[in-house]
Parts: sequence; C-alpha cells; structure tokens
Amino acid sequence: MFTPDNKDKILTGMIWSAAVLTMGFLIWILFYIVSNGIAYVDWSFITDDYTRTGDEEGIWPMIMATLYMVLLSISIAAPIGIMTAIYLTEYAKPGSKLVKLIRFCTEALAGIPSIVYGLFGMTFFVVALGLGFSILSGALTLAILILPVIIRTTEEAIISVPLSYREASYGLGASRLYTIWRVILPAAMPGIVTSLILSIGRIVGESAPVFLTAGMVARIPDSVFDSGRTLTVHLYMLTTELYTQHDWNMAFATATVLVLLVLAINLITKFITNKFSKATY
Amino acid sequence: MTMNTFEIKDLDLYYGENQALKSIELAIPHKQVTAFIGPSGCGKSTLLRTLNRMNDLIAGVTINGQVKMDGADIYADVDVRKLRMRCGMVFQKANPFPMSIYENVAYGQKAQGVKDKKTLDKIVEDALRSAALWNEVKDRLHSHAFGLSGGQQQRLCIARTIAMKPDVILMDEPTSALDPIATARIEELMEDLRKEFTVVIVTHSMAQARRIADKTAFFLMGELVEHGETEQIFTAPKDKRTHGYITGDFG
Amino acid sequence: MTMNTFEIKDLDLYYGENQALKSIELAIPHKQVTAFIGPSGCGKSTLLRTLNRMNDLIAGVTINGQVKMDGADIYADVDVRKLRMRCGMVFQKANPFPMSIYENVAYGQKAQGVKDKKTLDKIVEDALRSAALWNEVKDRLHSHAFGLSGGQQQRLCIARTIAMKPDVILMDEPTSALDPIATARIEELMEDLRKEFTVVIVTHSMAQARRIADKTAFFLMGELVEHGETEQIFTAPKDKRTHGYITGDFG
Amino acid sequence: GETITVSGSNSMTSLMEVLAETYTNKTGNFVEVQGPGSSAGIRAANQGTSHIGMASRAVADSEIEAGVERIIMANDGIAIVVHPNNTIENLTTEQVSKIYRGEISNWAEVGGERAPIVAVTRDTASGTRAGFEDVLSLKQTIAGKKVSAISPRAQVANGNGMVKTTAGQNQNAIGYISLGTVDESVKALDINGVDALVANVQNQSYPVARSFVLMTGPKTPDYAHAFVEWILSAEGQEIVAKKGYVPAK
Amino acid sequence: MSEVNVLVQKDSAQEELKSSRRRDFIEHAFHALFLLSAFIGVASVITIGFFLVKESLSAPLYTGADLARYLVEEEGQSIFGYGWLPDGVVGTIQMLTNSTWAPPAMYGLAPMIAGSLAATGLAVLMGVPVGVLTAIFLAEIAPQRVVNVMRPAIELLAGIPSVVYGFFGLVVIVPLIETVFDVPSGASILAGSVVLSIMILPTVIAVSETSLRAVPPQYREGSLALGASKIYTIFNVLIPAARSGILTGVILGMARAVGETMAIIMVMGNTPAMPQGVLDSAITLTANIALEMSYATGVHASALYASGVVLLVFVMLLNGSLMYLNREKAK
Ligand SMILES: Nc1ncnc2c1ncn2[C@@H]1O[C@H](COP(=O)(O)OP(=O)(O)OP(=O)(O)O)[C@@H](O)[C@H]1O
Ligand SMILES: Nc1ncnc2c1ncn2[C@@H]1O[C@H](COP(=O)(O)OP(=O)(O)OP(=O)(O)O)[C@@H](O)[C@H]1O
Ligand SMILES: [Mg+2]
Ligand SMILES: [Mg+2]
Ligand SMILES: O=P([O-])([O-])[O-]
Repeated sequence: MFTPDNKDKILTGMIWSAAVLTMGFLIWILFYIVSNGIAYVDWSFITDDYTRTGDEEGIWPMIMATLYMVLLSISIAAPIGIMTAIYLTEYAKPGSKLVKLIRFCTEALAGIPSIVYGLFGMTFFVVALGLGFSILSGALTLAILILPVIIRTTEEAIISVPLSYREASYGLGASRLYTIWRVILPAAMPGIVTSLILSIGRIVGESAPVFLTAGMVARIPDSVFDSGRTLTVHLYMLTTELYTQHDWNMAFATATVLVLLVLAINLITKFITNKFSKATY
Repeated sequence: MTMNTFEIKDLDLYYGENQALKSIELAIPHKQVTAFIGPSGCGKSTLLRTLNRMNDLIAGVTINGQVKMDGADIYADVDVRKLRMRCGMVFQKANPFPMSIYENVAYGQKAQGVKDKKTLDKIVEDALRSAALWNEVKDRLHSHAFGLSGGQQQRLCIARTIAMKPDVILMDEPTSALDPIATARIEELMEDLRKEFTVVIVTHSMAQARRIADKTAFFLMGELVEHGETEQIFTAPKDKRTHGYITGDFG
Repeated sequence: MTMNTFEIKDLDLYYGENQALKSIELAIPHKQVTAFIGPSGCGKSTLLRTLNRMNDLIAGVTINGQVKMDGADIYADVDVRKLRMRCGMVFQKANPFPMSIYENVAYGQKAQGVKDKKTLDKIVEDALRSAALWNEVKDRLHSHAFGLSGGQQQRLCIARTIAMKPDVILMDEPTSALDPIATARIEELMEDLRKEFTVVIVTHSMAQARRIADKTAFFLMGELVEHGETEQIFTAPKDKRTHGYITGDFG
Repeated sequence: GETITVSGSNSMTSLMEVLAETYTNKTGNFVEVQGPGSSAGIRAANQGTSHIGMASRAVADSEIEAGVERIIMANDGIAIVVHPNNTIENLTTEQVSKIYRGEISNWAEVGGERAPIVAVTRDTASGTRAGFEDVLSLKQTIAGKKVSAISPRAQVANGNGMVKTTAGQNQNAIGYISLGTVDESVKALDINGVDALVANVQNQSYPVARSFVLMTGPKTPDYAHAFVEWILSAEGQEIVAKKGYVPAK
Repeated sequence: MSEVNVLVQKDSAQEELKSSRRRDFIEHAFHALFLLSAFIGVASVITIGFFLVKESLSAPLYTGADLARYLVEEEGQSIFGYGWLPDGVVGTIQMLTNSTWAPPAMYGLAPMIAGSLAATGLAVLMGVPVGVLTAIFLAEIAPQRVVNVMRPAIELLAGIPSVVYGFFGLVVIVPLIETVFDVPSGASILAGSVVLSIMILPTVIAVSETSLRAVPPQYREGSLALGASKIYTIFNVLIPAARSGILTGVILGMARAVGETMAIIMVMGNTPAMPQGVLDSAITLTANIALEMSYATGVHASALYASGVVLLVFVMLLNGSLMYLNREKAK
C-alpha cells in the first residue's frame, strides 16, 4: 500500500491541498470584504470629511492622518535603520560582542508584541514626555516598531551586494565611506526600498499602538502635536460600534479601501524595485 | 642588481585555525611579470591578496611575518588606501561597477577627491588607451558598463586600475573566465603593461605562465615550492614536485 | 565491433536563445573511459548532463536530436528515474547529503523503497569497498558525512553512485577541487571502475585525460571538434584547433 | 477658535461627537472627543489631562478629587438584548442578575427553549457595565475590595456594537447595550414587565438605567464650561432627545 | 640607475605610504554617527524593558503581601512553602498561577497565559504544516506562472491589517464554528487560532520558501541523479537542509501569533476564566491589556504592565530557542 509511488502521490496531494487552502483563504477573505464594501466606495466616500451629524461620512481625515503617520514615522526610522544596517554590515567586526548585543536588541524589538509598544508609547511619549495623544507620539512609537524591519531588510540587501564590488572599490584605494556611498547603497537600493514599503504596510496596518498613542480624533491634524485617527483605527472603531446596516456598509467600505491601499503599496514596491534593479543591472 | 618591488619574509597566514600560507620567502622584481602557479587551493590568491592587504576585508585572518613594498613594511605604519592605490588589482571575474564606462574608470580618482572634469577626462582617455579599449568604447563612454562583453569588461577593469597610476598591477586569474580570443587580447595588453608596471599574475594555465611571465613561483598546499626564471622552472625544475606538476602528473 | 553505451545523433542544445551544443555526433563505447576536454564554457558539462537528462531541471533548455542508450531513445519513451539509476553521476564539488555516511550511501536504495536493514547494510558495505573508502570509514558509518575530508567526500559520492548498481558513471571534473593526493586516489579508483562500468569524465586537465581515458573528445564553443583514441588525440590530432589546445596555445 | 478636549465613556462618544460638531459649527471652538471608556474619563478629569471627562454611570464621591464637579447631561436606559428569534420576552432583574453571575445557564430555566445561555458583557472599563452592575447588584467583595460579580465565563465585548453583533448573530446570546443604540437586529427584553422605552426611563419605571455624567475640574477653562452649559441648554438637550437618550432636564 | 637614486626613491616611497589624517576626520565622524544609530535600537529595547518592569513592579509586591494573606485566610488556597520568600517573589508566583482576574482585588494571569499559549499553539499546529507545504509548492513544484501570481497574493495576505482579519473572523468564522461544532458560542480558542493560523501563513511561507530556495542546488541534483523522485528529494534532503530557515519562519510566526491583539479581541470571547477546551472562550494577555489599559490605575495598571513583561519574556524565550536551535544546526 505504501509503495514509494503511493507515498509520493499522497504527499503531492497534501502539498497541492495546502497551496489551494492558502489561496482559498486569501480569495475568501478578499472576496468577502471587497464584495460587501466596494459598492459603497466612491469618490465622495474617499474625499469627504467625516462628521457625526450625518451630513458627511467620508474618510478623508483618516487618509490624511494615515499619510502623516506614514511620512513622519518613516522619516524618523529610515535614517536610523539604514545607518544601523550600515554599521552592522560595514563597520562592526562580525561576531563581536557589540554586534551580538545590537542584533539581540533588534531581534527583541522585532518580536515585541505591538500592544506592548502601545503601552510603552503611552507611558513614555504621551505621559512622561508630555507629548499627549498626538501624531508625534504615534509616529515615534511606530518608528521604534518598524526599526527592526528596516534594519533587517536593509542588512540583507547590503550583505547581498556582491563582494566583488567592495573588493574593486577598496582595491582602487577608495575609502569606506566613499565605497558605501557610491557603490554599496546604490546597489542595495532595491532592498532598501522594499524595506521601506514593508514598513509602510506595517504602519498602515497597526491599530492598538496607534490609538493608545495618537488617539482617535477624526479630523485632519493641523500639526504633529494634534491627535489623528488612522484608517485602521477608524475601521477598528467602526467594528466595535456597528449599529445600523449603514454602519456595516461603511465598515466594509473602509476595509475595502484598506485592502486596496495595501495592494497599491505592494504593487508600488514591485514597480520601484524592478525599476531600480533595471537601472543598476 | 635588480630592484625588488616586494620582499616577503617568513610569511604565515591563517584563515581562523587553518593555515593557508606557510613561511613564504619571496622577492618580486620591479617592472617584470611574476606568475604564481599551483593546483587549486594552494594559496596563490591568498598570497596575492596579501600584497595589497585585501585580506583585511576577511574576518579571522591572522598574518605573521613581513611584507615590504619598496622597503616599507606594509603591515606596519602604512595607509591602506594609499597602498591599494599603488597596487592596483584585477580579479578573476571582471567586476565593473554598475555605472557608466566613464564613471568606472574615473571612480578611483574621484574617490581621492579629484573633481576637475578636464583632468578626469584626460585620465580616463589615457587609461582606456593603455588598456587597449579606447577605440571600442570612445563613442559610448556614458553607456552602462554591463553592456560590454566579458573580455571588454575585463579590460575595463584593467583600465580602471591603470587610471589610478599604480606602480604594481596584481591579477588573479584575469583570463580564466574568458574565451581564447579575449584571452589573447589581454595577453597582448600585458606585453605593454610590463613596460610600465610591476605585474603579478595568478594563473592556472601553465601555458599562459610560460607565454607571459619573466619569473614563476610554484606553490603547493600553502608552501612556496620553487621560484625562479620562468624558463628554468619549466625546463629544469629543481624540485620533484614542480616537475610532477608541470608535466601533468597531478592537478 | 565494439558496443556503444550511448549513441548521440545530431544533438543541438539551447539555453533559451543561446546555443550551447551544435550538432554533436558521438558514440560512447561500453566499459571504457571516455574523457571530454576543452576550454571553459565549451559545453562539456552540458553534454554530460544531457546523458542522464539532468538538464531537464533547468528551465528554458531546448534539445533537438537523438540520444540513445543501449538502443533506446532516452528523450522518448524512457522513465527518467530509471535512466538516472542506470547512469550514476558524480559532480565537480563533492556533494554529500547533510546526513550520516551510511545514510548517504543507502539513500538511493531507500528512495526506491528498499527497507530491509540487512540488504541495505550489505549494499552500503559493498559500495564503500568498491569506492575504496570502507577501511577509512567502517568505524564511523553513522557519523556525519561532513566530517570527511574533501577527497573522502568525493569517494563517498562515488560510493553513493555505485550503490545504485548503475551501468554508467558520469563524472564532471570529479577531482578539480581536490589536492594532488586525493586526486591520485580517485584516479586509482577509476582504474577499478572501468572494469565494471562505462565511465564518462569531464576534465580540464589534459594530463588526467591522458592518464585515464581510453577515448577522448575535444570540444570548442559548443562543437565537437575531434574524438578518437586518447593516444591519437594527444599525439596525432587531426584538427589544427585540437593541436593548438593540447600544446597550450590557448585555454 | 479654542480646542476643547473631552474624553471618557465610549457609549457617550457618539452622542458627544454630534454635540461637539454642532457646537463647533456654531462657535468655531473645536471639540476633540476621545472615547476609551468611562474610567479613563474620570481619571482625565481628576488629572486635568482633558477639559471635560465623561462617564456613562454614576460617579462616586470617593472616585473624584476635590474641585471636580459632576454634571448629569442625559439619562440612558440599558437595554437587555437577545437574538430576535429568542422566544423570551421578559426577564426580572433577579433573573438577569443570576444569568450574569452564572447561576442560571440555560434558557429553559427562565422559560425559554432548552439551550445554553451565552452571556455577553462589556469590558471592565465600560460605564455601561458599571451602571449595569450597580443596578443589578452585581458586586462582590474579595479581600476587602469591591469587585465585579459577573461570571468570568461571560464573554467580553469591547463596545456596544460588538455586543450587538454577537447578540444579533448568536441565537443563544444575551447582552446589554445603551438603549439609544437598539435597533431591529436585536430584541430588547422587557424588564420586570416594563418595556425598554425612552419614555419608561424618563418616568423611572424601567429599572436598568444610568446617567451620562460630565466632569469638569479646577483646570477646565471657561470656554469648556461654556460648552457644558450649551449642552444643558434647550438646544443641546434637544439633540440629546433626538439621538434617543433621555434629556437631563 | 645608481644606488643613491634607488635609496632616494625608496625613501620617498616610504614617505608616500605613511598614513595621513587628511579626510580621516569625516570618516571617523560618520563611523560615530552609524554607531550612534545602531545604539538607538539598543536604547529602545532597554527603555521599553525598563519602563515595563518599573511600571509592573508594584503588582507582584501588592499581590505578594495582600493577596497571599487573603487567599490563605479566606479562600483556603494553599500558598505554604512560599512564606519564607520575599513578597515580590510570592506575588509573582501568585500572579502567574492564580486563575482569578478580578481587579482591583485579584490579579491572576493564569487564564490569560493559558489563553495565549493555547491559541498560539493551536495556530502553529494548523498554520505551520499548511505554510510549509505551501512554501514547498512555491519553491519546488509550482510552475513559474503560478508562482508569479501566488507570491504577490501571499504578500497581500501579509499586508492586510489585523483588524480586517478580526472583522472577517467575527462575522464569518465565529458563526461557522457555531454551526459546524454545534456549540453555544463560536467565539472560542478555535476561532482565534483559525484566524491566527491564517495570519501567520505569510510569514511561515515567505521564510520557508526563501530557505528552501537557498538549499544548494547540488543537494537536489545529487538526489535526483540517484534516481530519487522529486517528492522523496524534497522530504528527505531539502527540508532537512532548510530546517533552520523553516524553524525561523515558525518562530517568527509564533511571535506574531503571541503578539496579535485586535483580531483576537474580536473572535475569542475574552472570558477571563481558565479555558477547558478549544471550543471554550478565552482571553489572551494582549487582549487583556488592550481591553483594560485605557482606564487602569495603580496596582491594576501594574498588573497589565506585568502581563506585558510576561509577553516580553515569551518573545525572548522564542528568540533564544531560535538562536539555540540554529546553533545546534551550525555545528
Ligand atoms: N575566505 C576564506 N576563509 C577561509 N579559508 C579560505 C578563504 N579563502 C581561501 N581559503 C582557504 O585557503 C586555502 C588557499 O586558498 P586560495 O584561494 O588562496 O587558493 P588558490 O591557490 O587561489 O586556489 P584557486 O586556484 O582555486 O583559486 C584554501 O584551502 C582555501 O580553502
Ligand atoms: N544553466 C545555464 N543557463 C544558461 N546558460 C548556461 C547554463 N549552463 C551553462 N550555460 C552556458 O552554456 C555554455 C556551455 O557551458 P558548460 O557548463 O557546458 O561549459 P563547460 O565546458 O562545462 O565549462 P567549464 O569547464 O567552465 O565547466 C556556456 O556558454 C555557459 O555559459
Ligand atoms: Mg584563487
Ligand atoms: Mg563544466
Ligand atoms: O460608555 P462605556 O463605553 O464606558 O460603557
């Protein structure tokens, strides 16, 4: 019964079913969300303000808050993350205690549950530093949260820059800084872009650490010291306060926009990465 | 009296625990071509990379002994970057940077802070001429280096090295990835280079060593078995192992 | 009349657009050693891998022409797995699996469903003996294969192949990553193998081809330039290019 | 204009946001509403981190610091809701209490079909829960401290909507939500024979009710006080009534 | 060339090779900048750890002193044997083992720890085999065209916010479990772990696929050349060789599952009682923090921070075990 051929067939069957299951779940979730929501996504839904008196029910303020959050957290985390990756790959002695410490810490950061970031952000940025519920508190918290993603992915990208480039550059008497700037960073660019876009996905997708630090005011923030409600927080609030069929429709519509946004981010990643890799190779 | 560019004394090199070079004693003469030959893994590349301290890039390398370039101990008080500018290096697989032909050749000068366009243009042209590549690329200096063929890329790497105005050119199997025609071009080029530079070349082809080298050094398992005039090594080797290798008994 | 294990007729092979083999016509005789020689990239490995359909693994390979093994067209109605069991293959870099020595040798038989411990023990011992490895490893059959030296690993790979009881052993530069002593051991081993198996070996060392091969085939840029008795190829080549290559004018 | 910060009760936020928006449009003073829960509102008022705190339940003297004032802005019934298909129409306060203590666990015990009861409660931060516990005496003392007596086996939902979704899709569920948020997706039960209607909350015959409380502290600026006064004005109270709550005046 | 000349030339050469400090300053400055950046990560971890521990300290102290006494006197629970230990230690033990969560009196974390472990464990049990097999499909079996479609699809799965998963779980999975298993409520550990297992799929698949693809082609060739079938090769050579990568994927997936909050709140029922089976409702450490943090004060808040510390310890243990297992492999 269990001849090698039969075993092969059974295992092949299992592999195919796993793949089908994975795709099935994905299609199911997407179809469920989008089919229920797409009917209510129109131009005014996206560009209108959000009011509770009922005249406008758009998600524009949430889109803006999300955008602010993304820009601010990325501009805090990206330089730090990229420079850390450079330090780890180009400067630090591999295997030294320092590297081990840094790596352990980034790995720990990567594994800390996001709710713990929320707790920390609330205690530290909101209360201890007195920044209050604000885009800034939120962005600082999220910056720490995405730091490991940027560090790890950038590190991978830098490591995979062929050793031959490095040898050639050093062989020509170039300094380390020059080599990094002219050769390594350009060659690692596709990977760095990927890491940034992964981080954007993470920022867009977080809820708990965001509303614990940035609050949930549904208004376009005037400055980084204002509170703001990101799309995901908005969706979360909608789901806890679903009263009428109309609320449901709005929740599905918001979820649809979120999914489409994530899809757009992924496609942009692909596009930019391809463009960069064509430019350099 | 012949002058020596390099004088290597009692050199040991370890990759971690593993000894790759064993008490090497060797002098590399000025403005001549010296070839390193020997079976795979015998330490040819390792020794070559010791000459411009390229092994510094590898973690866990320990070096004992002395390497002197023009009398200065390169492992003592020497600026590594200056050393590498004086000892250009060409690798087995052509490794142009992912940028234009012009940028590739100007790279080393720019890294030293040279900015003047005229100066750079001149250096680039001279270097490409010396590398016998100018005629082929003069109309597309600003197109991407990856558009060149394998042999052209290798000559580009040589040009890039020449542009640094080095004293020495170190070559690690520069033709082993090339077809016979491209190989012939590079070998011709080497005929010209020997007039101006001290050349050290690692090769696995004994025929090539014989064709181009003034001096040949034969290595076996980390040891320098024998070195001397190329003719003498190939026609009257003193060591039985050298004889075995060149007559094809092993390797 | 000598028997031929393989008969290759008008074989073209393309990697995508790029033609790597051009109308090859070649017969590989039974229970003899045939060597493929030629400069890098000339298609030696490609042809070898055509014989056990290893190129099937590479996407975008197109094959035209005919390869017959013992009269059966291997690209028509033949079970690939059976074909590969009959044509064992040994690669340039020893590639033992990350498991014990015993498991490595037993691997092929187990993959065919053989479970009986006694049978496997016997096969493993016989194969290790044939590969001249038994005495060195008999006390540590269950330790990890990576603990062996390079040469031992290569013999382990040969043992693993022999354990499949093939008719043919295909070897792609089996000694090029080995030191001279290990190489000598493998060459001795081949002396024994030729009694039982048809052996095809790719080598970049002409000396090696001369030492071990009955027949030699010389390739250049995808074409089979010349083939025949090894002695004739090396002493009286018919083609000018063959002559150029064996005398070291290029490559 | 100025920015007035309001935080606290989650149930009150939807009403407060409407009030806030109307007020902003009227005066140009922006009102920022955060709704994490009533306890957070009390804390915000005590610490002065928000101008106005909100609690959807009675706030005890012991809970507030000196100088913090409590103003009732509205009253709200707490509807006990079940799935529309549930045959039960009426429960007594005692039955509800026992259900939540876990002493009654089958609908048959209260006259319904034989099916287990799935009790859904709110999170402990909720004022609705606190109000519910107060009215139904769902408190017990452990180690000298008053804690909730609701069974730990009761499911916890983190918003009125979540309770409603669960009660609306699970035939066995029972939950409680702000009366102002009831609609046809769930069935509001009569309690002690009294219909869960705004009118009955107003005339105090519906027993499960609580107040919506605003809190201001010594640091609350005048423009925030003005907002509170406006809420208590005829115009503000009209909005309260329109949204389905019981005006305080 | 005369000897003198040679000597002069050698001198100047020596001079030329001497190290100069010309642009070294910039080099050093940047080196310092890079190092500083690297330390920000370290500083963050230390700060987070410090805050969590500091904020959580009063919980075990309190529970140690008061709760222990209460439990002995009124509930008759035995805590003997711990008496000689400091209050903090007794409190910590109490907190981790007591199963009553009733703020502001009792802060037993056992139900939440059980909930987190059960949901994560089950999610791994369901998600990992599907994930690894899908990775095999992508790396070894699927034709390139299928890979080109599937990989972006799975990346999309990774990018969907967890709230969306929770929403889907709440309205689809929970009622489904009610009908399939005929239980009073579908909000259960099972519902939570189904949602989690879908959520960890992308991580497990991506990391496993990468490591399967990184297995040296020689292994594949070696095995196929011996006449082994593709499937035999996959399960007997490739998976063992990719073991450490697959393990990394599993552990990263576990970390994601342990840390998940919003999706879990929506589908698991959040009952702070010790779960009796996978069809029971349960609450996780993360859900408990999210539900109560907004209002908790004093000891209650400390207890929530303490659950944050417990989570942190879990994650560190996972990281540690990953390092350990991978080191075993490296030998
Ligand atoms: N980076 C490294 N780390 C550890 N060992 C190394 C490293 N590079 C080379 N070795 C070892 O040092 C020895 C000498 O290597 P080297 O590359 O110098 O040989 P080679 O003569 O250049 O050989 P080939 O002809 O194959 O290039 C070999 O045993 C090799 O395995
Ligand atoms: N997988 C592949 N895809 C595309 N082209 C390939 C592939 N493998 C080999 N080639 C090309 O086919 C030609 C023949 O390669 P092959 O490996 O057969 O040469 P070889 O004679 O074995 O050389 P060497 O001595 O370097 O091993 C070369 O031009 C090579 O670049
Ligand atoms: Mg080498
Ligand atoms: Mg080959
Ligand atoms: O109004 P609550 O959200 O506190 O119940």
